[in-house]
Parts: sequence; structure tokens; C-alpha cells
Amino acid sequence: MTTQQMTPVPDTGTSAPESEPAGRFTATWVRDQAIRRAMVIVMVLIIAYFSYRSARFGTLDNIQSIAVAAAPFALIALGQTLVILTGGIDLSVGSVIALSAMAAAATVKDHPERLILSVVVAIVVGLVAGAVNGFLVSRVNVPPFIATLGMLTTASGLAYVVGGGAPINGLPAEFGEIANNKVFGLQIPVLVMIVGVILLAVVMRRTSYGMRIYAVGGNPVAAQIAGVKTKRILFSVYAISGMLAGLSGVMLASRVISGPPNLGQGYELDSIAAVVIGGASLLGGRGSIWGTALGLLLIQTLNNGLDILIVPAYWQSVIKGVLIVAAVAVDVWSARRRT
Amino acid sequence: MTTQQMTPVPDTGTSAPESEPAGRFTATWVRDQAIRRAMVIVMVLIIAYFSYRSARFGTLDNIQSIAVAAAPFALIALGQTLVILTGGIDLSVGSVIALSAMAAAATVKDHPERLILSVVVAIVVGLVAGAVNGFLVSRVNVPPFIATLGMLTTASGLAYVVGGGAPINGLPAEFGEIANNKVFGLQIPVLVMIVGVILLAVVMRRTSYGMRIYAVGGNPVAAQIAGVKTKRILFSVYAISGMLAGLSGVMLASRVISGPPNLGQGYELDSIAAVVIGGASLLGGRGSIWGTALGLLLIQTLNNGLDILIVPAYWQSVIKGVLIVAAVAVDVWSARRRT
Amino acid sequence: GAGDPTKNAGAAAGTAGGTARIRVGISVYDTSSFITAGKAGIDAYAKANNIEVLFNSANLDVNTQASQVDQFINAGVDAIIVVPVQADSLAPQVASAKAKNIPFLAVNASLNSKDLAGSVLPDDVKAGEQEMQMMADKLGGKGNIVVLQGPLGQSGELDRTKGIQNILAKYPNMKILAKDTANWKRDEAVNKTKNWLSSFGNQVNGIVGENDDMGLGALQATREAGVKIPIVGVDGIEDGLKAVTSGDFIGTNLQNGTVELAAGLAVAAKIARKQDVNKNPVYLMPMVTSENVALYTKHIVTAKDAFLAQLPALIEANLKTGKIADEGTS
Amino acid sequence: MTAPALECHDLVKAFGGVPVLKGVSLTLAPGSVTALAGENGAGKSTMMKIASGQLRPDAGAVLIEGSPLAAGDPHAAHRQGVAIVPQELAPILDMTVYENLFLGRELRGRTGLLDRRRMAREARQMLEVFGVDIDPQGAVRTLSVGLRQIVEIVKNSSSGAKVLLLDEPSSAISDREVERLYAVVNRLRDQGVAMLYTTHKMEEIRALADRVVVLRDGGLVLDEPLTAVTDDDIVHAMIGRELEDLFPTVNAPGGDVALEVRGLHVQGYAAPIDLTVRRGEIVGLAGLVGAGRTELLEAIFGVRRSVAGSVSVAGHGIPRNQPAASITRGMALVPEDRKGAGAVLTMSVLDNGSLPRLSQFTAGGWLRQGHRAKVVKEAMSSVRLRSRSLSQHVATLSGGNQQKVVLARWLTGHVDVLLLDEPTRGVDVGARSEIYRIISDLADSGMAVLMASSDMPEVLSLSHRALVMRAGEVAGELDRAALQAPSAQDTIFRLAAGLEPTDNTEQTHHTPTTTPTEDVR
Ligand SMILES: Nc1ncnc2c1ncn2[C@@H]1O[C@H](COP(=O)(O)OP(=O)(O)OP(=O)(O)O)[C@@H](O)[C@H]1O
Ligand SMILES: Nc1ncnc2c1ncn2[C@@H]1O[C@H](COP(=O)(O)OP(=O)(O)OP(=O)(O)O)[C@@H](O)[C@H]1O
Ligand SMILES: [Mg+2]
Ligand SMILES: [Mg+2]
Repeated sequence: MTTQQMTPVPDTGTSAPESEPAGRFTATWVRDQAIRRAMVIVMVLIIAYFSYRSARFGTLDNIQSIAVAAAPFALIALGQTLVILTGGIDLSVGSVIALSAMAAAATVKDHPERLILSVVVAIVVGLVAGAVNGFLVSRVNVPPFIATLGMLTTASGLAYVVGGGAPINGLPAEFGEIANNKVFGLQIPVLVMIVGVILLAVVMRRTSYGMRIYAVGGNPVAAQIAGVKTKRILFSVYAISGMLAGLSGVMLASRVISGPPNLGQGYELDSIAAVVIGGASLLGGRGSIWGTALGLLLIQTLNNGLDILIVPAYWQSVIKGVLIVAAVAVDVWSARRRT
Repeated sequence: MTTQQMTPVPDTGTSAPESEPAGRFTATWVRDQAIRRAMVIVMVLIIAYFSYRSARFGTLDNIQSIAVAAAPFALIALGQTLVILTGGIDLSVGSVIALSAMAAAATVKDHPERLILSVVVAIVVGLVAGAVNGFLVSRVNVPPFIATLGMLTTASGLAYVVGGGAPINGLPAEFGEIANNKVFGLQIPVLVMIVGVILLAVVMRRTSYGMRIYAVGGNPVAAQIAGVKTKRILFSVYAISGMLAGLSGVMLASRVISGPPNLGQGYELDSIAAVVIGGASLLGGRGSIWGTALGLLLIQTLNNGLDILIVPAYWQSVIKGVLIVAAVAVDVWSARRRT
Repeated sequence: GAGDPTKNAGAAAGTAGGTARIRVGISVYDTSSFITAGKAGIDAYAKANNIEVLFNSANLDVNTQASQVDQFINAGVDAIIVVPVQADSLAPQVASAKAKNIPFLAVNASLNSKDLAGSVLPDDVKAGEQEMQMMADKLGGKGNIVVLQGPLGQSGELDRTKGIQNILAKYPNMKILAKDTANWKRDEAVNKTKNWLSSFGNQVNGIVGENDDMGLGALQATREAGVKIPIVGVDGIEDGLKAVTSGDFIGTNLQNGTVELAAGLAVAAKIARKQDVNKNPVYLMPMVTSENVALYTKHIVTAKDAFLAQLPALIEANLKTGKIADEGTS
Repeated sequence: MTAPALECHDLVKAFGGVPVLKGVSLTLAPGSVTALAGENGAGKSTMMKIASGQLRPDAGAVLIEGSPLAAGDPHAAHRQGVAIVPQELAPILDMTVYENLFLGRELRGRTGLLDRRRMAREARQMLEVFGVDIDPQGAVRTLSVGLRQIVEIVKNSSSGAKVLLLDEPSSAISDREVERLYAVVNRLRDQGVAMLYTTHKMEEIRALADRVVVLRDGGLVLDEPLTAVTDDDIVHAMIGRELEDLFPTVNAPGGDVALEVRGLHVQGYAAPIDLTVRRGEIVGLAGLVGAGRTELLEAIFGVRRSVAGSVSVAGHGIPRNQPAASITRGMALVPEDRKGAGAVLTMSVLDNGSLPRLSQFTAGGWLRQGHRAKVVKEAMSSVRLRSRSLSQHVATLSGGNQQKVVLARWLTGHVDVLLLDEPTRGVDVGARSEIYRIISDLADSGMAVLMASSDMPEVLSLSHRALVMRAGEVAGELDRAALQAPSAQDTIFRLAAGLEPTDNTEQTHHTPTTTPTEDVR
């Protein structure tokens, strides 16, 4: 019953799925747009600055670089969005990436023909890890933070176990095809990202499953009284998040043709940040796929632009920290202005 | 608006009617005890196992080792408890530790006489970082997750800036006194930890400030209507958390007589885990200092015991992950049983 | 900004005067003390040799490092140096650099690719052997040791552990009681060592740290436990050298980032300029003991600036002799 | 006379461009009770929130004893002596009752540390006014909505405020407690407190108020001493038309049993319960606060665990503890706590409206947007929902309109058994008569209705039959004739309180033996 931002008014109102065709230009809609626009404006300013400072920034090559770097994050951020919409959190995505990457690497090592199998293995490993999270949260009622923190620790330990305490090296060059080959002129991870974003955006806005996720996050008791099988929904979002982390893991490993047991370390915070920057509430029920995509774009653009300007790593940290807070502050401010 | 644990019915509580008006032995109190007891039982089992496996585990020396290792964590976990009780989260404690350790190291480098000053500097640096968090959360309404994530990134960048990208080495031996000297037969950090726990436990139970922290976390709107200055309370808990992180930072740095810019990395998750294992809700309003102390003890005992049994690091991860989830699951289960 | 590289002809203090300015992209694994020391060497060498350096750090994330390499390729640099996050990774990135005719070098840890133009690698196995030998000598070939390892799976950890095992194989009376990672960190090493001391009591005769920081953490643990146990390390950081001087360490091995990374840049520049050079020199860490610690303390701590000033010349000389870890004598 | 305790000058407030208050002025004299009436969504709560500093008006000013109130600063309002019992109750669930009561004015001992013992003791005394047995050291979370409301009233009426704003304080409590509330209000009036009292119940206005103020569409349409107006004047001012009968005529029920509950044993309760409801029958569930009505309804529906027994709808047994299955079988529940259990506040009216029957609005998982909007719109307009559009978030609806959403969302499909828990809580007279009409229409169409209500006229006039609950058991039953007897109200009260029944009651189940005070929990 508590609101995270201390607003005296019950509602700071961002985007639940907005669906009604007639009510397009309602006050809520306008406010929604405004909120979104504030973040978009911040984004545009940042992009403009980078383009002004470096001719390299706006090139097609570089935009592709951003996309390729963003893809593995995008997948986990999508899963994270679903989890956060239910009011949960998935801290395990980073180490599930590591575990599934190791599993994929172990599969493909000395067996270049097992390329497809390695992808399947990674996805299944991710799915199993996610299902365990989902089971713990939905059936055993372990708070999501603890359930997924436990998985974070466990999976990262298991990633080392798979490799016997070392990375899996000497992988066949074919393993690189998963991430580095192109389809329709796009590297596969970029394509997967685009498909994933569109697919999930549609699911969240246009299907009953998406609506149920919002309902469970908005008010689990009310959702249950309205006949939503809250436990199943909860279970499913963690499973999906795990599965996407598995997919992300194999793509990351393939990109560098290596199975490092510490892959993905710390990605969980980045993915949560993307979701929250995108306007979601950690209390659940509020947020959207597009918001997450925007948050992700903000983080990735900063990473790329600051690298291009050869800003030393530690100053990059400082600048990123300040900018992210500033962007969200502007966003919060604009949201309140327009209420 | 949403409950983290998905209880199907509005109130979980149809408790036993034998609640006595006298106060002590109310149904809630009994339940509280039961909840606490489940975790205590788990703890006792773990300790019993370690003692059975290694005669060294129960020695006074080793208990002191656990206490010394626990102290810096304890400080940040205490601050984290206050923050979480208000429904917030402080992700920045780890990097505030780094920043204040670096600041203390820079102060004392080549100036052994600045020993006290270095402690003051560290505390002030922590306090300032915490105050910035508090300002952002209470005044600018930035969600705590983002405000403190921004600080996490910023402070860790600044820690490197202080050292010019490298650790500060070559510190005078006197710097070690802060952490290594003994008072009343206890190393100073252990003493600070004990005082801190008792002090904050009293503050939270016995002062209006403590009660108001619970109120702000339980229902900020209600607290405000009742005349609680919610913004000040919010501000203060972040400031305190930052200050304690600063103190923790200088104690850690003093123990290793060095200023490593990556000190404290990842401690935030450990501190949050201790608080949540101790029974606090991330939604705010629920938790206690004693619970946190217990959670901390669980984590630290595991760290120590698994080292003593010479379990490899990655298996330690796996075991810790599983045990933490299991402990909390037992706890949740027992809490429901006794409702 | 990062606009046109302005041609600056006058900067040649060393040997390469008059050559055209080149751009070298460098991606390092993280900002560590090794890298910071290395950066100083890189800057000194670059300035003397008309090189523009694009320097990025990957924050220990191999994906970030791959992206940084992509960016360097997009930028059309003349050479790329990577200090890898992960040994034996980045094969696709090396290949795509090769496709654009950009020489690609691995420094400090190997990359698994036949497309590499060169490499400057330390002999970490040797470093492990050296430190273990020092310990074996100190203990007279018998006794129990504990080993603090680097982050599991990093090439430094793997190779140094291997070196340690190589020597141990020669001493049947020496035994490892425990070995585990403390992730190169002092604060982790304190607690780990302390717990081991709890566990084994006075059975521990020696502590082998795979780097100085962990050795120093172990030193603190022994102090807290009130015991004195011989310790060795690797790297020769300021506090490590101090510990050797004071006798707290029986010794360490010097991995001078300033020299190693500057050598890496030198090799890359010469390959890019199509000059004659040994493309795969090996950095053999000098042993640091109480006898020679004074000189290294001078290079690394007390007379750092003077050492940097003559670094470009030293590097050129070392590349000719092939002993790239040579520190000179001044 | 002294300066007015509270003055509002031309308050204007709009949300997202839609005006809610259009220049309202109001004066409260010390030691007076002013009733604030108006339809759902008229702006009553908004006005109170402004007066208590929770909202900042777009224009206009609030004066407390002549000095201006800092806009949008609840703390300043508190300091200046304004207290509010909000409509959306705001207890701190995880804190104890006494902590809730003393928050912001904690009692401290000589050392400056909290004196918890004294707070608990004084809390007990404060609560005694209402004669309910609430343990001051229990967590508020364990209390029913009704008891929470009492805690809120006690808290704010004892804070020494000069101005007390009560926003529908009696919406969740039953007659017995309402009478205690009257006593409290009268005492405060004697102490010189100025009160503004929002209610939808005419008899409360009559019983308490000196003056009545009516808001319609954000404007002040009536401000008269109570003696100068009739009930009809007030209703007319509120809804802008005459209201015929509040209650529709109820027709005789059909013969088939629609809901059959056998030996249903609710977890945590002593006795199993049997009951049947026929098609077309409206069965009222009466009882004091905490009698277990909510629990019974929840257990029938499956959201509260039951450990034994059976529930069947139209002859089909339904699995226990599975709300989704109950819905498929044609059961519907309108819960008592609309905010906590009824609506998903973060979602729109449309989404809330379609949530219970999502499968009906989807084809292979895809939402049929047009169909959904059409059906929900029909359902919502059948209860005359006042919202800007179907996409308005439920959180921003007025309280009564939220209640309508929670009821109307079931009207999008077929329902055999409708379980209603305080269905008209917080609903204005106009809407209330509509809801009654809807309920009786639904019953006429063959639905079985089981309705828990603390509103006595509602039980008396709408039900074919009423069950009186006490301490989790059915203590007695009244048929239509008994309900229409003049003594019905008294009979129900006696049954509910466990007193000896008067002779014209049929007792079907159970003879009460315990004393009235110990059954409340
Ligand atoms: N935060 C908000 N955002 C948008 N609209 C709001 C908000 N709060 C209230 N409203 C709108 O303002 C109008 C007045 O609401 P208010 O709660 O004051 O009504 P009320 O008179 O108290 O009704 P009720 O009798 O149902 O409690 C309603 O139409 C409501 O939808
Ligand atoms: N854990 C508990 N400790 C003390 N009392 C409790 C606990 N749980 C429930 N109760 C009491 O049990 C009673 C049942 O409440 P409930 O709301 O179900 O009754 P009800 O008949 O629906 O009343 P109403 O609807 O009028 O509020 C309440 O008085 C509540 O305070
Ligand atoms: Mg209202
Ligand atoms: Mg009820």
C-alpha cells in the first residue's frame, strides 16, 4: 500500500497498457506522451551533443555498433520488464547469462556440428533457472529479491563448475556464426532484439496475457478475485526472463567465441536501470516495453558516445551516473508539471 | 499497492484469539517470535554443522574473525535497514565505501599525523554522498533505485578520480591503527559494530524518530497526514546510510592500509540481502535491526565456515545461494504456518 | 574533440622522428593499478613517437571490449591493441580487423586467433615458477603452503597457478593445504587467509599470493592472528616492494605495466609503420628480492618521472635486445 | 461570534485540464457540524484534500482561524489544527493500533524515549468510546476494514484538532458503531471543533448536521441551515432531479437452488456453514463488524481458504479455493475493500472492466479491442459511471465511481451467483438507487444474490431473506415477513449481538450463548 515516490496524490500515473481507441486524446494520454517526451527530449539532446563532438558518432557503422552492443542487454531488459511489471525483480539474469553461455560453450566445444544444439541448450538452461525462480516466488512465496539473489549466487558458482573453474576456450570458429552472421543485412542479435521488442510490445498491449501481467503487478489480490491465476503469471514471467537470459548468454559467448564464467556480471543492475529509466515502477503494474527500449537506448548511447569521445573510464562512470539521474529527474519533474 | 508475497486474501491474519491484553503476549508478538525463531533455528543448524565438521569453527579466535569480517558489512547493513524500512533502497553503499576509503587514504598519505582527520574526511564524504541521495529521493522525487544507482556509478568513478585511476598505496603504518587497535580487548571495528547495532536498535524501538521511519515506510500518505515530516525522514535515512558507509570505508581501508578504488564492490547486494533475510520487506514498514543482525550473521557465518571447510569458491557460491533461499523459504513457511 | 588528427611533426624525441602520425586504438580490461602504470608508459612512448592513442577501458566486460574494438575498426585506426578481459576471446573481432588490414595485437593475455599481427605477453607461468621457487628455497623444500589465486579462469591466474604446480612437483615434501581465489583483492585475501589460519592453525608454513595485493592481505591476516609466515607475491606494486624491503615478503616478481604496455605500443607502431620488429616478444618478470628491491623502488615509486623520461629510449633498446622487461640501471 | 474556524475562498481545481472544483467557497464555524453532500465525483474529497493540505488548489485560498494555510503542505495543515479522516483509509498496516493512534504525537517518558506502555493504555481508553474490542497492540493489518475505520476516527477525533474533516467516516461500520460515532461528533462539537462531514446517508445528515452544503459538478449548489431544507431539497440539489423510491419492489424468487453451500469450513473459524440461495433470491447477510461475513463470501468464492465442505452453483459442484473456477461456473464477487481487493488502480476502467472475463474478449489470446470497448462501455453506462473515458485510470476516479466499476465489470457476461460485500459503500443516493435497481433486476433475471451489508435499510428493504451472522456462525434467519416487521431492526441487532431474541424471530440454526463483548473478534 505504500508508494515509492512520496506523492501525496495517489497516482503519478504512467503507462498501463492503453488500449481504448476512442479515448486517444484524453488527459491521461496527453500526460503519458508528455512523460515519454521528456525522456525523448533528453535523449535527443545527448545524441545531438555526441554528433556535434564527433563525426564518427552518427555513422551507420556506429549505429550498428550500438545496436550490436545493445542486443544482449535488450533481451534481458525485456524479461526484466515483465518481471518488474508484476512487482518482482530478477537479479539473476547476469549469472544466468554466464551459466548458459558456459553450457553452450561446453556443448559446442570440439563439436562444431552442434551449433544449433548449443543454442537450444543455452535457452533450456536459462529456462530452467528462470523456472526455479518462478517456482520459488510463486509457490514458496520467497520474496523475489531473495529468490533471484540466491539464483545469482548459485548460477554464477555453477558457471565455474561447468568449466571446472576456468573459461572454456578453443571453441570452433563456427560458434561465432550465431552472433556474427547477418540476415537481411543485420547481425543476428540485432534482428533478435528487434523481433523481441516488437513481439513483446504487442504481447503486452494486445493480448490477455499482457493484461494479466499488468493486473498482477497492479493489485495481485484484485487480480485473483477477477479470476487471474496469479501464480501461473508470476511463474511465467520469471521463466521467460530466464529463457531470454539464456538466449542472451549464447549470443554473447558467440560474439567473442569464448565461454567466460564471469560473463554478464553486473548486467542485472543495468537491465533494471533500463526498465526503471523507461518509467516503470518497481512496485509493479506500471511500465512498458517501449519505455524499456528507450531506457536501454539511453544507456547504450552513453556507453558508445563516451567511448568514442575517449573519455577515461572513470569519468565515464561519473558522467553516466549524473546523466541517468538527471534524465529521470527531468522526467519526474515533467510528469508532475503536467498532472 | 502490491504485496510482494502473493497472499491471496486481503488479510493474512485471522490469528488465534488468545491474545492477551497485557501486551507482551499478543498474537502478533507470538507470530513475530515464531518468525524469528525459524531463522534462528536455521542458524543454529548451520552453526552446529560447521562445529561438527571442524573443531576450529567454534574457537574464540574464529568467532573474533567472524566479527572482524562482519563489522564493515554490519555498518552498511544498519544504514540499509533504515532505508529499506522507508520503502527505499540504497545501492550506492558499496561505491561510497570506495570513495570514502580513497578520500581517507589520500588524506593520510604522507601525513601520518592526519589519522583522525582521515576518519572525519571519510565520514563527511559518506555523509555528503548520502545527503545527495536523500535530496534526490525526498525533494526531486527520483525513485530511490535510480538515485542511488546513479550515486553507485558516480561515486565509483570518483573513487578512481581521487587515486588518478590507481589505488593509493604506500600509506603510513599508523593508518592501520583505526581498524587494528583494540579497545576493551575488541578490535575497534567490532566495537563500533556492537555499539552501532545496540544504538540503532534502541533508536528504532524506543524513539519517535524510529517510529516515524516505520510510519513513512508503512504508508507515506498516512504519515504525512499525521504530521510526520516525511521528506526530512527520508532525507535523514539516506544521509545516515551514507555516513555509515563512509565509516565502513575508512575501517576497511585501514585494515588493509591501502586505498583500493574498487573496495566494497558488490557489497550493496550483500547488505540488502542481510536486511531482507532478516525479515524486512522491500516495500517498507517491516523489518528490524535485530533481524538484520541475524541476516548478517547468517551470511558471515557461511562465508567463514565454508572457508574453514576449504570449500572451493565457486562451490561456496552455490551452497550460499541455495542456503540463503532455503533459510528464507523456511522462514516464510513458518510465518504462514503460525498465522 | 576527436576531430581530425592534426599533424604534429616536431614531437619526435626518440628514434622514430619524421614518420607520419598514426592512430592506435587500445582497449584495456579495466582501470587497475597495472593499467594506470601502463597508461603512463603508453603516453610517454606515444608522445615521443608521434602516435595518437584512443584509449578505452572495458570494465571487465568482454562484450564491451568487443564493442570498443568495433568502434576502433569503424574509426579506421592504424593498429589495435587489446589487453583482454578474457584470454582466448574476440576471435571474430580480430578477424574483422584483419579484413580491414588493421594490425591487431594482444598484450598481457593471449587471444586465440591466427589473425593476430603480434603480441606482447608476460610469461606468467614463469612468474608462478619464480615465486614458488623463492618460497621453496625459503622453506628448505618442505612444508605446507596456501595459495591465493587470481579470479578463476583469468590467464594470469591459470598460468601462475600452473607455474606454482610445476615447481611443487619437484618438492614431494611440500603440500598445498588450500588454494582459492581472492580475486586479486587485498580485502578478500585478509578474510580468506584469516579463515584458513583458523582452520589449519600453525600448520601453515608459507603463503603464496599470485599477486602482491593478495599477499599484502595475507600479511594483515597473519598480523591479526599474531603469527609470522613467509609470503611471496607477484607484480612489484609499491606496497609489495615496501614489504620486500621490510622483510615482510620474501620476494616478488616485477611486472612493470609502464614497461610492458609501452613495449606493446612500440611493437604495434612498428608493425603499423611496416618497420622491422620482433612481433611476439615475451615479458619475463624479473625477480625482486631484498638485494635488488632498491632499484625497482626507484623506478616505480621514488623516481617515477625520471624513469618515464628515459622510457622511450629504453623501450627501443629493449626491443633490439629482445629483453623487453629490462629496466635499465639508472 | 468568533472567527470562522475554516474558510475556503473560491477553490478551483482541475485534473489534467478537467475541472473538478469550479470556485467553491465555504465557511465553518467553531462548534458546528456541516454536512457535505453530493454525487460521486462531485468533488467532495478533492475539497477536503485541499483543506487538509494534501492537494494544492489551482486558485483560491484556505484560511484556518483567519490565517492562510500553506497550500499543498499537509504538515502545515496538521500544525494549524486540521485533521482528516480520509475516504481512502490510510492506516499504517504493519504498525500496531496504538502506534497508529499516536503517530506524530508520540508519548515519551522522562528519558525522552517512547513510553509504549502508556500509549497502549491510553489507546485502549480511546477505543473504548466505540465499545469495540480492538487490541491496541495488534497490527492494524489484522483488522477488518470497519475496525480500521474506527481506528482512523478515534485517531483524528482525539488529536485536539480545531477543524476535523470526516470523509465518509461511516461507510464501513454498522449502525451500532455509527451511533458511537454520533456521540463522538457531538462531544467534539461541544468542545468547539468545527467539522465537515461527508456522507451519502440522509439520516446521518439529519442526525448530526447543523448545516448542509451540496456540491454538484464542482460547484456549490446549496448552503443552508439544516432546519431550512427538506430531504427532498437536498437530494434534488445533489442529483438535479427528483428521486422516486430508493428501493425497487422485490419480486418473489424462483424455485431452483442456484447456490448451495454445505458444511463449508472456513480456515480459522470454528464452525462449518450451510446455506442455500435460490434463483431470483436476494439474501442479506447482517451482523456486526467482524462477524465473519466477508470471510464467508470470500470462502464461497474461493479466495479465502476453506478446509472442508462443498459449494455448488446451479447443481454443479465447484472446486474449493479456486476463484478462476468459480468465475467460469458463473460466480462473481464484489469485495468489500475496493481499493485493496476490488480494482487494479493502476489500470484503466476498460482494463478493469474486462479483467474478469478476459477469455470472452480474446480470440486466441488476442484482445478484441472493439468488442471489448463496446461491452465494457455498456456495462459501465448501465451503472452511470462518471469517468472521462474508458481509458481513465481507476485510481483517479472518485470513490463511489470506483465502486461502480468493481460492480459493473461483472455485468459483461452471465452470472448465476452474485456475492456482494457492502455493495453500496460510499455510493451516492442516486447511484445507490440504481445499484438497488440493478441488483433486483439481476435477481429477476434469475441470478442468486448473497449480499453482506452493514446498512440496515438495505438489508431490510432489498432482501427476500436475511441471515444474521455472529462470530463466524449463522446466528439466525429472518424471512421476508420478519424483515418487514417493525421490530426487524431490533431483532437483527439482538441476534448479531448475541442477546436473547424477542419472540417474533425464527431461529433456524444456533442459540447464542456468549456475551456481546467477546464475540467481536
Ligand atoms: N488524481 C486525480 N487525477 C485525475 N482526476 C481525479 C484525481 N482525483 C480525483 N479526480 C477526479 O475528480 C473528480 C472529483 O473526485 P472526488 O474524489 O473529489 O469526488 P467525491 O465527491 O469525493 O466523490 P465520492 O462521493 O465518490 O467520493 C472525479 O471525477 C475524479 O475522477
Ligand atoms: N489476526 C487477527 N487478530 C485479531 N482479530 C482479527 C484477526 N484477523 C481477523 N480479525 C478479526 O476478525 C473479524 C472478521 O472480520 P471481517 O471483516 O471478516 O468481518 P465482517 O463480518 O465481514 O465484518 P465487516 O464486513 O462488517 O467489517 C474482524 O473483527 C477482524 O478484526
Ligand atoms: Mg470522495
Ligand atoms: Mg466485511
